[in-house]
Amino acid sequence: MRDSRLAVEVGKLKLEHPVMNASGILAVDSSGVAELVKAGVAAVVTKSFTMEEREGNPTPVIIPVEAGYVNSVGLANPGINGIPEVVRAAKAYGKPVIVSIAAGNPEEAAKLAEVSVEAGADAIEVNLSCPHAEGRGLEVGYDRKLSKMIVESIVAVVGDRPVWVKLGLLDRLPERVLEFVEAGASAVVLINTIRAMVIDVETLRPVLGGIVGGLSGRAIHPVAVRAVYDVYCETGVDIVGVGGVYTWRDAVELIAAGARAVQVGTALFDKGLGVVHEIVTSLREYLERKGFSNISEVVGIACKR
Amino acid sequence: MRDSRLAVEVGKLKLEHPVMNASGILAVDSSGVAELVKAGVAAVVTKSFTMEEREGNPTPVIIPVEAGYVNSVGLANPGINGIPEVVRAAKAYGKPVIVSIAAGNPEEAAKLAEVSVEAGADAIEVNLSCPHAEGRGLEVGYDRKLSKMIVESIVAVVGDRPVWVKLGLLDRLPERVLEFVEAGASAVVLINTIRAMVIDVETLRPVLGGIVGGLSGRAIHPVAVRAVYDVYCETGVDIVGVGGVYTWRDAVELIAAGARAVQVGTALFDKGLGVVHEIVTSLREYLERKGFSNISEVVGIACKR
Amino acid sequence: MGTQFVSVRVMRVKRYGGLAWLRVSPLGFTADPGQFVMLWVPGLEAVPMSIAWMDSLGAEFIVRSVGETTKHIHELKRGDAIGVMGPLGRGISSVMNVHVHKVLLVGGGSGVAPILYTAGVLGARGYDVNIVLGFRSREEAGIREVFEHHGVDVTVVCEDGVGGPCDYEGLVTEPEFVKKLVTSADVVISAGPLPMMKAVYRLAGDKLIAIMESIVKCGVGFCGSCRLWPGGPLLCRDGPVFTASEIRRLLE
Amino acid sequence: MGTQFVSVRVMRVKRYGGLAWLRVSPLGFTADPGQFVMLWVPGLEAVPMSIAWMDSLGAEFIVRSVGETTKHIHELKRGDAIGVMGPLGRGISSVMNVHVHKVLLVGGGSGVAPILYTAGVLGARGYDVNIVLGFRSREEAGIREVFEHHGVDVTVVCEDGVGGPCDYEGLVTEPEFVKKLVTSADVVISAGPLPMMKAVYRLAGDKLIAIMESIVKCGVGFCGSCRLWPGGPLLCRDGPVFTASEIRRLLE
Ligand SMILES: Cc1cc2nc3c(=O)[nH]c(=O)nc-3n(C[C@H](O)[C@H](O)[C@H](O)COP(=O)(O)OP(=O)(O)OC[C@H]3O[C@@H](n4cnc5c(N)ncnc54)[C@H](O)[C@@H]3O)c2cc1C
Ligand SMILES: Cc1cc2nc3c(=O)[nH]c(=O)nc-3n(C[C@H](O)[C@H](O)[C@H](O)COP(=O)(O)OP(=O)(O)OC[C@H]3O[C@@H](n4cnc5c(N)ncnc54)[C@H](O)[C@@H]3O)c2cc1C
Ligand SMILES: Cc1cc2nc3c(=O)[nH]c(=O)nc-3n(C[C@H](O)[C@H](O)[C@H](O)COP(=O)(O)O)c2cc1C
Ligand SMILES: Cc1cc2nc3c(=O)[nH]c(=O)nc-3n(C[C@H](O)[C@H](O)[C@H](O)COP(=O)(O)O)c2cc1C
Ligand code: FES
Ligand code: FES
Repeated sequence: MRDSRLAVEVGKLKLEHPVMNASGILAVDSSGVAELVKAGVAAVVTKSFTMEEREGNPTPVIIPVEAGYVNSVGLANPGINGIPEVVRAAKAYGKPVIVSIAAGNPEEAAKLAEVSVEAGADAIEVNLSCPHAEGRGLEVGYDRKLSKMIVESIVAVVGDRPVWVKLGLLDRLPERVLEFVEAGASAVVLINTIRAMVIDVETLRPVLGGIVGGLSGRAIHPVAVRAVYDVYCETGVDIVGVGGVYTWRDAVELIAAGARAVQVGTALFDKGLGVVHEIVTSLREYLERKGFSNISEVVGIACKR
Repeated sequence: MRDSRLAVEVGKLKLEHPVMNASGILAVDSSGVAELVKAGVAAVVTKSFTMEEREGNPTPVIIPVEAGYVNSVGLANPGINGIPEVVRAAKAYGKPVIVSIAAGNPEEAAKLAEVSVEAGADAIEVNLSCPHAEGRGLEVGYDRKLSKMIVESIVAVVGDRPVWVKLGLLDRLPERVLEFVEAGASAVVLINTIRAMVIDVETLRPVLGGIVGGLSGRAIHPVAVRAVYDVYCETGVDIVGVGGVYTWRDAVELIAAGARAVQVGTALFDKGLGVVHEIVTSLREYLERKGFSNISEVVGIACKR
Repeated sequence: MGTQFVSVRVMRVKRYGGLAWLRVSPLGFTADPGQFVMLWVPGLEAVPMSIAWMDSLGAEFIVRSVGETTKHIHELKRGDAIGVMGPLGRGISSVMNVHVHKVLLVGGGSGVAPILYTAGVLGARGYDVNIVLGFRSREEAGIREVFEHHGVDVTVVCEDGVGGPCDYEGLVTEPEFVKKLVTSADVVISAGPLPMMKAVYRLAGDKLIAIMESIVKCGVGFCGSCRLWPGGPLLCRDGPVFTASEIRRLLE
Repeated sequence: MGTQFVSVRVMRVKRYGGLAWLRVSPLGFTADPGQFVMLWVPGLEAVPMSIAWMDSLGAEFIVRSVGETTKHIHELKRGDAIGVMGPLGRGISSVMNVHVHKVLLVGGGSGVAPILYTAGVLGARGYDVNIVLGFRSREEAGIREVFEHHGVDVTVVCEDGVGGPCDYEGLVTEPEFVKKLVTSADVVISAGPLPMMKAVYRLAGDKLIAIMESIVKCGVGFCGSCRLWPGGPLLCRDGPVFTASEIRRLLE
């Protein structure tokens, strides 16, 4: 898959091409990591890890809706002790690995980052935006001071490893992003799922075991594009675009809006893992057809038009 | 269409049934109002009026996307002088009329509200959430102080007419809602479109004439449901639910989440005006089948389950 | 299903005076004759355009240069990308009834666009179709070539005289044979400038089905900009195809 | 198209010992035999259930009561609402090839659920189908009634003896006629407890197509909970229908 046209650098990380998995899909154990590597991701992004093991919410944890899914996994993960296995699995394939972590305070965050880096993580993605993880998600992101402290505490322990901040929809997003960059983040990952829910009209109950969840998939793609656009055109920071990427077109839209790389979440299970190869191949063809010598020429191009 | 099962009171306004149009669809002149009345809305909600006439953005002003539309009308409206025509048109049919207004400061807001009330408005809906109206939309909503002052200034001039506040996705939404209630709002209208955009991958340009717009339609329905749920379960305030209502099921979901009434936007043009009658009729059948004697018994019922 | 936005490439452009014929790559949706699209010229606006032809290999438009966007359409080159949102509006099928066999199509100026596609589709469906086109100038009448390219026979009436592509001189409603065709037709479908439509209405009365134009902004029926008169129908939602009785007040 | 979540009503419930037969209103989607759904009991959890039958008027499940949610399913009444998310997983059609004519179906316990629907569909498609079911008790074997209701002939083997619905005594793989049927079949499709599947594998070898179970949480392939062994397939995505060669390490 190597092709210099596709090589990118985002948030201090060099990647052979711009397509990764989004956190939360498969990369929760070594088997999942192996599948993602085989599918051709440029880097493996792990499931978000918390200090303690979390069983997650009761089923159903995901519901199909119009053009997407609402999930409420509730950050199910094996806890901090599960990090080394996943990191090593990716490293065994020679893939860069980005460990996603979720924490409610700076101490936890630092500890999670430390363990990740020791295990060999190439970058930390701190999830400040899970819409269904009381105390470790969106609420943290809403708190300007706490969220900045969390990022600072991670930056302090990871040395020169890049720290990425994963955000959802926040008031005055570009301003908030600049605060995180000030705190030492080298990139932002936009966007997480959008807080959402489904109620059954016969029983008048919330359907998800976790009651409230997050909307992902094609439904949120235009929202992700503008989040990336707003932030990139105003700040120029490095961005990883996520949200409803199903085809190369979706990827190009995010890149033209300002993303240097993209992550694929819902499409990985909705269309299947083959979607990664399909997007990468089509991106290469697109760049050739359009006469771009490197994909970075497309980054943020829509800002100027 | 009268049926005591369907009669509701929301934000101090009594309505024969819970289905209105959403602001921005057709009710920009007397012809549009006539069509909505004929379609059977319980009340007419006008297009958002600003002080000055606004031509709006260049075309295209709307783009179909997966399960919805992204629009960037840019608050096109005839300005404050257009209010009386629209209000009188609705009053001529004996329909309650809710005038939607958008303003960048308290003085403009007060003036718009005054003119509306003089013309006979039954309620004011202040739009603090248009995602594509520089200085008169979302930015105002992000500003806690300014937005509260705007609501207060309206409350001060409208006497005992109800003032509704229309919001989009805001950080800590329930908290924000309580601030508006404190300022005198009798209901909140949730949600406006979600800021979004579409980029053409061939020309790498934003497609909408207004560049950034707002996502509406089925794609945002689960997001609207949880916004209503979060706010109602935490605060118990009166809520008008909006977002992707296409069928009676969508309406029931919003009501079970805590809405006392619903507004229909995109479906009015995507499915046609007949959708209002369809929803109202099916709601009545639903209440009968379920043995509810009034729809208010369903309001917020999902909070307890 | 439903309205889509697609990016297409220009395959051919040819000008005939103020009219340009544009062929683009396939739209990926089908349309009923009379339906239109919003044609987006990147960097400029999106303008309503009738579908002038459609087959599995592409779609066509016939565009009069009247202002900034349409002028730019005339300058498009093979390979340029444009956006198309559609299909929009109500096409002719909704107003045709089973008793119709003989159809007369009368197009004028850029109004020949929907007439071409209507002729193609009705012809393929086995209707007995006659077509008369009116143009201001012989130069514009050159667009006749496009009809012939699609195997659609037409009679052409030009305001500036006979010769070349022009079979008759005058206004399209003037020649005697046109009046006869109107008399023998079950319906007369017409598109063009309002004065022409009125003239057709005077001949055809309630046999007229008119394909109208107005100021379209949203194209989907919420903005009210295309309303034909206060209290009247929305062109983008209720038309652009109308029966004479639906728009009598504009024709009389 | 794709996976849906629908609300349905219970139309009938009937219990046969630890097994309950449940008929619900139509799901609004179709499914391939072997595919499953997540069956949501409001107030409790959603559990994976094979589609046991499906026609235009409803769908059916056969449910063993093993824990909180399935116990509650046994208590459902006509008119109760439940949620169904599906169709999920890979059904049998993907592993059937054109050389297959003679099919033997072997079901045990709640594994008779996918066997019923498979029998119905393959029968309708003209395959030569034989069905053998094994149960722990005569009480459970009463579910044979449901097969007969759908016109599906079965032979029943019970661990607790012959009589009533039970034709043979023993384990389902023990009777001589079963071994003969295995020998003459082109494929053997089996669903039930793992020890039973292993016994069938010992008889059928690579002719076996197994419909498996594991711990399903998301049902759509992202959580990893249903993986059959480290590095192995995901049941909800790659199964629940597997060829013997795909899961040999579990069968040996
Ligand atoms: C349903 C429909 C189908 C049409 N089909 C065709 C066609 O097949 N071929 C063709 O040449 N033209 C067609 N038109 C007319 C075409 O849309 C206008 O000529 C075009 O919008 C002008 O755009 P402009 O930017 O070049 O000119 P502008 O500078 O915008 O305006 C120039 C002139 O055109 C008129 N005009 C402007 N905008 C519109 C508009 N949105 N709708 C109608 N008139 C407008 C103005 O009143 C002005 O007189 C159609 C219009 C409609 C409503
Ligand atoms: C694809 C598939 C199809 C199935 N089809 C049927 C069927 O048609 N009929 C039927 O009776 N059963 C079927 N099952 C098994 C059924 O899902 C479980 O019995 C059920 O989930 C138990 O739920 P519970 O809450 O009642 O029990 P719990 O209290 O959750 O558990 C009781 C026992 O069941 C096991 N179990 C729990 N959860 C699951 C799970 N999600 N998947 C598998 N086993 C589990 C546990 O290990 C435990 O031993 C199927 C399972 C799968 C994976
Ligand atoms: C099932 C599921 C689980 C997820 N888990 C996580 C997670 O653990 N951490 C995280 O940061 N994001 C998580 N996400 C969010 C995704 O990484 C991604 O931001 C979002 O789904 C939007 O992308 P998509 O539309 O491509 O799925 C999850 C999403 C889904 C659908
Ligand atoms: C074309 C269009 C124009 C709109 N104009 C306004 C407006 O002027 N004022 C306002 O408060 N909301 C406006 N909205 C938002 C709607 O009122 C509504 O909140 C939103 O579209 C979600 O509802 P829906 O999914 O039913 O469309 C507009 C929406 C659309 C689609
Ligand atoms: S153009 Fe907006 S209603 Fe017709
Ligand atoms: S149950 Fe989640 S991957 Fe199979």
